[in-house]
Amino acid sequence: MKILYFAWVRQRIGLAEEEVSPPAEVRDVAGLVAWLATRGPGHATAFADPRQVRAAVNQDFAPPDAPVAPGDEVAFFPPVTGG
Amino acid sequence: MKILYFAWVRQRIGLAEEEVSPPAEVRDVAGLVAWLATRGPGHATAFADPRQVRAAVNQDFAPPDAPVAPGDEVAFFPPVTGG
Amino acid sequence: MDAVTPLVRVQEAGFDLAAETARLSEGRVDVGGIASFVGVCRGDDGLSALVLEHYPGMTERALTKIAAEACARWPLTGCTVIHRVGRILPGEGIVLVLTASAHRAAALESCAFLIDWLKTGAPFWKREEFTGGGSRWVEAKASDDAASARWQLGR
Amino acid sequence: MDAVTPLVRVQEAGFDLAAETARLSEGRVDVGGIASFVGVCRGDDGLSALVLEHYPGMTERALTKIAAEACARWPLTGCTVIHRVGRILPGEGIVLVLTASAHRAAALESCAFLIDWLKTGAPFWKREEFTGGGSRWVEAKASDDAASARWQLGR
Repeated sequence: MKILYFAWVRQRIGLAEEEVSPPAEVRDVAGLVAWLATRGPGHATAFADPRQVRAAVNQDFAPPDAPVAPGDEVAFFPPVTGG
Repeated sequence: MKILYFAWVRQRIGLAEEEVSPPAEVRDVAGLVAWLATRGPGHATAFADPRQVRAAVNQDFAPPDAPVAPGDEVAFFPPVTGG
Repeated sequence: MDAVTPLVRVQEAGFDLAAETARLSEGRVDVGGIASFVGVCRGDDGLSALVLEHYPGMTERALTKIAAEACARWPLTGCTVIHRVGRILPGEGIVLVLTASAHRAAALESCAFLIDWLKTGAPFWKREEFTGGGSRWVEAKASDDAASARWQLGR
Repeated sequence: MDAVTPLVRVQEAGFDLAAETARLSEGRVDVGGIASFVGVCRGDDGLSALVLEHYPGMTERALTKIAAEACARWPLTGCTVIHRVGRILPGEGIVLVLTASAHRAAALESCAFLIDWLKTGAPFWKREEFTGGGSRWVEAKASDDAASARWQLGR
């Protein structure tokens, strides 16, 4: 599973992307967040308040209960501020 | 009193402007229209249907009962079509 | 915020959208958005040119008044209205409205307000000329004319 | 009316408003109005630059989708969305939305629709850099964030 980070989520984690293989019990975005938060202090900081983080699965915005599976591209980022 | 004509009102009358001295009983725009319509066949044609004509007195849009007086600039024209 | 002096022009020449837009943002750091509308001369139905007539004096006054009203209603940092007169060919611009503000909604709303008003409240008249010869005065749309029907001189 | 293919670009370079506007009207006679909005980088409060980040792939997809939706909702003859990324200085344009139609209302409404959506639905993130040094990520406005709150990952 390919994970992408943007903006301050990227800065706190210290990575723009990483390949991960979460355990089988990680089935949705919320589960993935909980698992990623355990990977290190940067990850823990980035996901400390999940209300501040948004996700996309395969380049579509995704709610916490959106399913994730091996091979997916999952991105985490703050609320958007373009335009 | 200076009278200006625009667009098809000007074309029908055959004049862009004229100086007129209406009689004292012409006190408002409607009265001026009725009097102008008697000045010739072009005038009569232009004012044949007053609902199609708009007026301005001293460069402000004016309704039929707007007063007119010697020295005023009065203009007649079709509904505007700019923009 | 300093009072804004709108730029209003009635002219035969074409206008330069890029130059007019730059004028509203150059040398200042308080502009967050610039909305514009360019009315373009269509060429469908065999139209070969539009000829625009105006009421010199009244037209400039009316444009200046409505531009000042836009500046009073919205927090604009700049406002430009340029309306052409004379002969205009298909594809050419007829009218340009530009509004600048710190905030996008003010710029967008005031731009729409100004162009809507120009259709119903500014003394301009359009005549259409056709490729086959002949011409006719454009009639006010029922929707636009409703706004000016209170001024009609007979019932 | 032929189907319209919107022009969507995400780029570091600046954009040319006049050239993009000309592209929507040149060689055709069915365009009656072109509305545009340029979002400009403000420089107040000591801001020295904006740095814009995006999600390559998703951003272009999202912009293309919303531009196509605008073309479906309104009878547009053309639609252009250009959003810059990277470092942008005060006074420079950030985003350009252009919509062309035979009718002014369609152009004005679709332009406002697109720029409103860009604020809430497009994956871009702004970081502010200040003249005194230091920088901070721009936070979503409460009003804009409300539109995306349904996506938040915790309660």
